[in-house]
Amino acid sequence: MSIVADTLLESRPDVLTDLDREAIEQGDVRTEEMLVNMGPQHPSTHGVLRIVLRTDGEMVLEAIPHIGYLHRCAEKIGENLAPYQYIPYTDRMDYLAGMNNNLAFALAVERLTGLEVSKRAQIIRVIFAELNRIASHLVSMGAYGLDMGAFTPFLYAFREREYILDLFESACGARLTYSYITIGGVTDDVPERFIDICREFLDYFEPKIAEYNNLLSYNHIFVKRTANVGVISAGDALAYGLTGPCLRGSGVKWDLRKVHPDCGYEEYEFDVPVGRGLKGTMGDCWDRYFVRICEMEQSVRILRQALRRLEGTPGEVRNKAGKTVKLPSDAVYYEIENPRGQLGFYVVGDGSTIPYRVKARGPSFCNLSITNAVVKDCLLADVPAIVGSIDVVMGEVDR
Amino acid sequence: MRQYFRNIFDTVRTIAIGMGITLKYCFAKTVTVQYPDMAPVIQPRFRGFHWFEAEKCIACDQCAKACPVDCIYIEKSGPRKIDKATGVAVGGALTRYAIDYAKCMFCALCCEPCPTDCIHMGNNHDLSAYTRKDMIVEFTELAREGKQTPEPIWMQRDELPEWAARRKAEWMSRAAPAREHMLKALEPSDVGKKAEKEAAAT
Amino acid sequence: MTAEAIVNLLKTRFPEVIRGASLEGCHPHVVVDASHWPAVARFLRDEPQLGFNLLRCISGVDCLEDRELAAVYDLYSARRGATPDANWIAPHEFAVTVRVPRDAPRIPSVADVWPAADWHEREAYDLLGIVFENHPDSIDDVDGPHPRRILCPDDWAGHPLRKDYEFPLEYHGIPAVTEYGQTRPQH
Amino acid sequence: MSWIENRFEEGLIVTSLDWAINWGRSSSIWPMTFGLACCAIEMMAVGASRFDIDRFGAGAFRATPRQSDLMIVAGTVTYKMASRVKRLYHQMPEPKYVMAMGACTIGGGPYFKHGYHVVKGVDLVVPVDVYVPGCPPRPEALLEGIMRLQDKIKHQSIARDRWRGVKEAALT
Repeated sequence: MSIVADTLLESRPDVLTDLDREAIEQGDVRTEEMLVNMGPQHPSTHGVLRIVLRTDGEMVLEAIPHIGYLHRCAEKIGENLAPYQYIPYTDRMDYLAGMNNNLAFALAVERLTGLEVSKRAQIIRVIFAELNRIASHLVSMGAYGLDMGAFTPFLYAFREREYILDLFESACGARLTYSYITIGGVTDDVPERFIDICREFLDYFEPKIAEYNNLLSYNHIFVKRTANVGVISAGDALAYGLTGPCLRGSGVKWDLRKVHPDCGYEEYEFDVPVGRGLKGTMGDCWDRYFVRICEMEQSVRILRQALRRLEGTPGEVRNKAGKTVKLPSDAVYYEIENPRGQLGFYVVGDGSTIPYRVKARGPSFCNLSITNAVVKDCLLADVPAIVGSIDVVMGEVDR
Repeated sequence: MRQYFRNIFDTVRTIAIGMGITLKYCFAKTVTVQYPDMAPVIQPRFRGFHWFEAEKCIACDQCAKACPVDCIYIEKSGPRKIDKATGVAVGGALTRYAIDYAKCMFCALCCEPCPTDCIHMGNNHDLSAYTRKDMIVEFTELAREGKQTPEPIWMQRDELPEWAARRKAEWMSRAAPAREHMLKALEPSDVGKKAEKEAAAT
Repeated sequence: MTAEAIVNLLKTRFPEVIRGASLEGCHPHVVVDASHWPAVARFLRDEPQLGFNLLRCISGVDCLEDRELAAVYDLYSARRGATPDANWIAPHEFAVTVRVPRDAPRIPSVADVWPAADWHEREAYDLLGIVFENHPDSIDDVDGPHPRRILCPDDWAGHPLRKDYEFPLEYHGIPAVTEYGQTRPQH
Repeated sequence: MSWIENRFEEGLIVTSLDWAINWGRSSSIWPMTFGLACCAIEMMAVGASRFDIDRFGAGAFRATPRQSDLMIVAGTVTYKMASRVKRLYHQMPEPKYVMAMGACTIGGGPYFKHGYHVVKGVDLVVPVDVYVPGCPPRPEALLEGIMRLQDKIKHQSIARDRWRGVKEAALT
């Protein structure tokens, strides 16, 4: 009896029919080991990820991710530019959540230099971070649908995302690479009527979440392909340094917005959704996917509170000292909760205006490192489901 | 056996729900922008290809220094300064002002430090071309033609969609009042030499 | 637990290993001797008082002036809340720095303590050339055993984030300068 | 088509055939899903509901190079990826076109100065037909790029060197 038959009988007895069982027991299934190269150009690897799969028939024995196809030297650039000039580069790390990346780097530098940020700027920061969280999760949902063979949700997700991008464009003038949140606040105050348009969008968007659930989340085919697949236990998730929806999908109620609130997140009321194993085991692909959907609902809640607060808080939005800050001879490591997990910046100053060292801790980088442990001993067809549910953005993995 | 039929039933039921939603949108308003016929939806703060006013530029290199990617090239034949009476820059000639769009990342950091407010992000969204050399826009050459922002090649055609023709006319009329001064900015002028002497004296 | 208390606990437990501590500033950390680092790491993770179970990041730093390379380990201890429905909390966070000489940068790997360290260590080797000994994904070549590169190609020369790194002029026949040879503006 | 080039006069038959073939080619450009970085998201947006690239007959994104005519290089090309880009290009059947989308692809973009691992322009690796600058270009700009390519294809001739005089002709 081959390894594949053994592992199949042990790990996935539910996929075998009686005929298969008979065939295995009689030794009919004979397979050989084979190396399969998935990527770097592959429709379901979300960019330029390459996974070398060692397979035995339909079973995956080992999956080694090869990364670095998008290594853009962001850390070297950080050592050569002033912090305010580096902000546009942080956009291009996790290009689905540019606002959050700006925020992480700005907060790290502000912490290091002790720069003050006005109350109004903080509220604007929260608004844009949460809007971008929604936009990012929408892409993640649409792309995950594509991976699973469902094209329609992708169109719906991008339609809603365009409304958010319009809001961003009206505030900062760019659709994808914003550099809006900068050292010492935000570059410009929100435009006129922004609050009304944003409210209109939220009223429009909130019922749509139920629609996505009906379209994709509860679709029986989708559930069958994702539930009970790629289960990550809470212990494994913590050991591998997973964060964000991947960690919360395993039932760990850990969210930096609650643990270490910044930008006044402690004043907002919201819940931390976690995976509960509704459709299968806790910590499977479906749980990780569904945590993102639930987070969109929570973001809408935060946005409503923040918009109300913004109306009653006039004032400056930018501390002009942000452009000329001198970084003291000290270091700081600062993390915030990004849509994909904890994005951290380690900034070392040496008394000049240019940092001595900038290191970015990409959440996708850490989340991806668990691939081999999860993909091992599962079926080849489940690999796109698992990689898709981790939701990597290669710009951030390779930086 | 029961599970088997249950699966079939669930699949059909959930797909029917999804199809119902899709059907609903058959009657909804479309969101597609018919782009080349209809104008693109561009917000007022949009950061497009630059809008550069040569007559006000004193070639102080502030924008080139602020640029994180060093894509702005400025050359001048002598020091320039703003003539307070007319609000126009005089002095040495502005011999080159070019932006390499093969490097530019549209971060708008060049617009902030400009002391004379002469460089802005324009509302042009496209500059697609057939060679890499076309990616370098010589704004001094454009000034010679009386333009302040680069025109994409399709806009140089005769027949244009209505919105594009209107936009082209708007650019032209916006640049028209400064056209004379723009040509002067490319030549050295006497007032500048006086200013130079004064600067040397102090 | 405050950073000071953690340092005191470490000092009583490992008196010879702690080479220094910095509690001032934004980034309190302790400097640990490289040879005993895995033992300290295991203690940090398993000691019930500390319980640093989440390795956030390993950042390599090239301290050119001191002729040293440093690896900075940032840690969180994530604990379950009081009730199953409560949010998890982080009672303490801390950082550990391991400094090694620049010409022989060898640090024992802690990938068996925190599996998350695996990729971070590979990255630190790739970009800064810190060799992590007994790394689970090592290869043995003319330079001796070292972790496999992760971001740059396997045949890349040098470690890009070192301060004295020289940029390549071409790679596999692709020139690193453009054909229209533009010069940068001189500031 | 090298066996046919420069063998025929440009008569009624050749020009009519040219017109028919170019019409067919230009109105069914099948791009390859070749997202490398940030620009790929705008490329996805072009394929989605708001901009709908299908209106130009270019909406059939193929996952394999064997079925595609157009490679939209959307994003930063690194040295590690360059050989793969080249291999994918060689796998595409003739006639094939390459569009460089975004500053990084055209000339290294923001990573020109300190990017030790970034190829300074994809035209050092594969020949490029249309350049679309922007960081990232708006979806409208990508649509313009597609139309530039259509213009270019419309001035191709099967009986001539493929690109002779095409640039000048496409401008008019």
